[in-house]
Amino acid sequence: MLRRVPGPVIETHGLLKRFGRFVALDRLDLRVEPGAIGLLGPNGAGKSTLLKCLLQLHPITAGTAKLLGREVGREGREIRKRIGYTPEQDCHIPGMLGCEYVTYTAQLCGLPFEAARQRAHEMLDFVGMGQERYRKVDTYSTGMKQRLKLAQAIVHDPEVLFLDEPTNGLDPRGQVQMLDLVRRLWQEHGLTVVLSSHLLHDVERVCEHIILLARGQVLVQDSLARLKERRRGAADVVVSHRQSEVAQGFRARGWPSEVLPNGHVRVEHGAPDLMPLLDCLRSLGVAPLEIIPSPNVLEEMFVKALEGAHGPA
Amino acid sequence: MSAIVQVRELSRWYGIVMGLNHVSFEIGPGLVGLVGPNGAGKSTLIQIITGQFRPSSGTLTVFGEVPWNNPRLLRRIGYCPERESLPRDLGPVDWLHGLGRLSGLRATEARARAERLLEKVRLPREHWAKRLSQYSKGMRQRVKLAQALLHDPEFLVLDEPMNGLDPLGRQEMAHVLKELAAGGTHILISSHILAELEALCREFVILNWGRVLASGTRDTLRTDVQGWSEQLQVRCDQPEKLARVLFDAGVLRGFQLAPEGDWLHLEVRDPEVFYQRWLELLLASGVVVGEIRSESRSLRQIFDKVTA
Amino acid sequence: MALHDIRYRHWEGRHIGVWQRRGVIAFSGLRACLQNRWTRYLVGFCWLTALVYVGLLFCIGQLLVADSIIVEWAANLNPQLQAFVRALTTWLEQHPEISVRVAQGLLFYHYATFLITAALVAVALAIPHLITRDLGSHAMVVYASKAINRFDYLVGKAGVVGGLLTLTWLGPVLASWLLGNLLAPNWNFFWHSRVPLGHAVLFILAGMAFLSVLALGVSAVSSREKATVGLYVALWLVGSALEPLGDISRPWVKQLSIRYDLQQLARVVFQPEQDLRIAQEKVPIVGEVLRGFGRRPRAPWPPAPAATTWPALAIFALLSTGVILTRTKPE
Amino acid sequence: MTSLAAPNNAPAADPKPGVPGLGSSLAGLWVLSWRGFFAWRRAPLWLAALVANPLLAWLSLPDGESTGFLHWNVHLYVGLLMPLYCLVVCGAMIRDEVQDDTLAFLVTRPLTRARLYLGKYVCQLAWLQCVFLVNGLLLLGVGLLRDIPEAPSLASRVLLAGILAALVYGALGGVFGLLTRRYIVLGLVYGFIVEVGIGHIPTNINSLSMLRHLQDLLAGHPAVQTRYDWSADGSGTGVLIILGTTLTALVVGAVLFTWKEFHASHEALK
Repeated sequence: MLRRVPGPVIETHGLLKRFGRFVALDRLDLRVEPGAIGLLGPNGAGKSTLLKCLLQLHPITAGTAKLLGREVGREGREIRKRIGYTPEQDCHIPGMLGCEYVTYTAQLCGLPFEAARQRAHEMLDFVGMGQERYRKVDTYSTGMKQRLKLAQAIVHDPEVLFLDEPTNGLDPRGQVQMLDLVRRLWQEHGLTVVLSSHLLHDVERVCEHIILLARGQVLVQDSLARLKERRRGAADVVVSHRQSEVAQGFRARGWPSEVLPNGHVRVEHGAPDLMPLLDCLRSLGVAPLEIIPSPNVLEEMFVKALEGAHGPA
Repeated sequence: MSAIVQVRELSRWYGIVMGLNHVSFEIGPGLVGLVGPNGAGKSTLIQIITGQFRPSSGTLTVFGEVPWNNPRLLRRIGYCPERESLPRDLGPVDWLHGLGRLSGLRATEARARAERLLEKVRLPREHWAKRLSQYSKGMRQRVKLAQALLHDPEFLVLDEPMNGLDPLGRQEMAHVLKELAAGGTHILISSHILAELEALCREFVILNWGRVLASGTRDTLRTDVQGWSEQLQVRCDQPEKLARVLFDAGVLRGFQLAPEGDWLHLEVRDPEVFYQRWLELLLASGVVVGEIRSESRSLRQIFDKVTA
Repeated sequence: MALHDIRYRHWEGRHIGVWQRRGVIAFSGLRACLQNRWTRYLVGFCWLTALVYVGLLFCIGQLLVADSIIVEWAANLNPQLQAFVRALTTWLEQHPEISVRVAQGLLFYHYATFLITAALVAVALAIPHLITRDLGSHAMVVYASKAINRFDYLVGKAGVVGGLLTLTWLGPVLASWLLGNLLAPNWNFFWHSRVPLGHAVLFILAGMAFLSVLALGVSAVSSREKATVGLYVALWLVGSALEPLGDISRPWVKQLSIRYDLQQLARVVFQPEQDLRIAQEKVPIVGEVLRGFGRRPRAPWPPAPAATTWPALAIFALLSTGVILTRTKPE
Repeated sequence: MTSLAAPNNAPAADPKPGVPGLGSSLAGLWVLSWRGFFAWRRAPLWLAALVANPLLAWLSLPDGESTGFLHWNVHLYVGLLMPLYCLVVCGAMIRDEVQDDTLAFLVTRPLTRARLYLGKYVCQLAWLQCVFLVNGLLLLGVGLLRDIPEAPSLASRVLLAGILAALVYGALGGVFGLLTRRYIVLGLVYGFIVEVGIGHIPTNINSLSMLRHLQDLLAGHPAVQTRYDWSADGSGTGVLIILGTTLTALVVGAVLFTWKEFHASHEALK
């Protein structure tokens, strides 16, 4: 069932978007191959604007953008037949039943009624919605609404799926389930997924490629594996007590180390594996609860990349 | 210190729908986290605490008083709602000014405080002239926090305050909250992002299906949860070998080789003994370790166990 | 857990055309409208009135045959009346074209204008389901991310009003024409009534187009049902309050009332005064009767103010179009 | 408990605010409301409220035509536009906050719900009075421009009617707004049954119709009296009845608001 699209999914050249005097996207050049892509950036970096420009929800001020090899703005209906989108906010049509709503959106994408009905139920099964599908969407909880949004985005079998904060408002279990669904869409079924999120943990779980936007520009575009590679030789050590003592011990060995606000001890030991670190811990007489190598790659990248771009922070 | 919020046999129904069902517990001072799945009754609880709803039966008191229609008490409570709707036609300074007057500040004082708070929540000055309707999610959260702090409350109730903030914003927000807590303000936070709550709070209340399933600090929670055991995941080059060494040493209750390759799941017999010996055994075995994870201590694991 | 066993499937198939997608929007909106109890009552009421008019058409038809039940019934009442009716019938029989055309023309004029109120109520009930709710619930974004564009969306939504007005306005009129002429004594009634039918259809279609644009415009004003329905009701109320004022002050004030405009449109299309004139000239008895009945000098009516009706309708339509275009712009 | 009364290191320079006084709460509500009335977003609405009525009157009334002018004032302005506008403005005062989901910011402030409700009412009332004052003065101007001899003498009565109408219909609209989110429908039904129906039929209870008392007030003017053949007697009691009704409606509204909970999520979209 794996079907992968050849060629770049998104291609932009000098994509510019202005709202009045505010420049939301500043001459963006982007080339994205199929995959699971994480779109990161601080508030107001232009993530949502980029998605909306690609979907033609906003007109583009200047430059070109291509989706699946077709020019955005010319072949609207054709492009949108092949993409799915879950907006950030609630977007159901009040008064409709869950399954009715998904069927309706499928028909809007051009599926004939019989196929729409069938696929609507299949997708509701896929996102894990049970008998609730026969209830009115107004009565849904946040979790069900998020599932419904995903179902309506994939019901017409798109090739590219844009997800804007899909785990927002979900409880911990719901977050895991939602991310699992999204991950499977790419890994098992070949749908290119573009995930925009604030939760770096989410992105790390699902995505293989990272695009970091700030002030309307691309700061970083790389694969997650390569980003992790860069941070090899650093680790977070979790101990139940004596944190500062441990950090002291690391520093005595010549490794830069500090105690983080969350109680973890950050250390840069520089070795390819953890053995020197464990050795040091033994000599200190402390048993680690956890050792997380190349920790918070994304968070660090995020903070570092933005130090210049982000204002007073 | 005694409890801030005392709940006795509290129930809240919306017609036939259940919000909270016959719960009794206390919320202590300091930073307290409120967790639970969607629809667990967190919002109901918060809305009763802040005087927006009344209990159907039972009592809930804050500082010993009932919140509904009680200005004397509401003066001491600050509230930041979950939903991000704000008035559409106002700028942040005017809004905070107006709310400040409603909180009993004098005109000049209200304006000065509004500006000071906007700086405190790090809302960049260039956005002050904008109307609230043009604000992004992150900016909205900051303004909402500012309005909760207007009257310098002793007890702060925050419903999902981190929602929609970027990682930097989250750090800043956490910093502000810790500072407030250090200054003696009691804070109740509800959130879905357990890892963040864990880093922030000392005590937790776990709700599900309108009942309080557990409350206490992470350590007391862990001992309270039935069937909890210390578990470890180790990524290494020879998981079988490591498993054999540890099992032979008699420190394990069980282990499991993960299907995806180099991960080894360990279930510990007695944590105390295990942690005393485990580094020795590991280093002696000659297995090269890449990563050690122990999710069983995290709030998330406790949460999963409790709400399962 | 069960959900992990369910697999995603790709879909290969032919997509439906763009008109079908527009149809889907219209159909779904119409169904949403009809979920409202009051809308269903209104539709029911309109079709009941159609029965009344079928009855009237039947009576008129019976007047045109010599040995009809009406003549007999008149005989039972009063011999003099019978003589009168018989004379009338004989005359009408000789000029079926004029009599059928005039009678049905007046009848359909009356019926079509009578249903204007029903149509206006129907629009009020439909307004929340058009653009208002989509603006309020952000469903606009979903529409915009599907394989349709703004024009398709608007056509679909106009179809909702069109469908509802067909059920409350065009449908009953057409049905009464069909049934009434089936019950007529002669098949050539169908042919003779072609002009009134044409007028009725022309007027109602024009009215429907106008109301569709107006409804879409009002519905796009705000994202709150309360505001849009309120605006519509206010337009209606203030308009009807201004109507009597037009007699005292300047006549164009009347034109601010939508109902009045539609009535004038009907006058322009049907030209009922012409029908009446024909009746008076060609059928002496009818002229007498009319003069006898009409203590109010109804005929000749003042000419319909076409010169102000068209601009009034055009201004309303233009305003609505402006609102629609600005409010449904992507963001 | 006492140890919790004050955080131990509250900055000394910053005294704790107490429960707000009446003036402070009114001022706060006014700061929060007035920009809403004049928002650019709503420019069409408030422009229409301020000038549409006189403008239309000016355009449509021929010179020296006092019948039309009287009709406009008595039936259209006082009889329809005034009550309708009061209903819309005051019905929205709580309901809009509920629907925008911003009520929580207000009810969690340290003031009683009754005071909050009455304060909101006073703010809306101030706006209504502005609108009616402007409308009344502009209508007077229209009358003068169009050479209507009765215009100056009628203006004072129309202005007074505006003040009273804002009081009573505002209070009623507030109650309707608390009762249901379809308060406009409720208001129209009330209008047709009580104001138009009972008011125009000679029954025992036709003093329930506020419109009747307002038009009684206008009928004190001789031109109106001769034109419409209304009796002007008892306009003093009419004013008293209007004030009494206002007071009753305000008490009902305040009690209702103190007692009622609002669930924003249920009607955020409606």
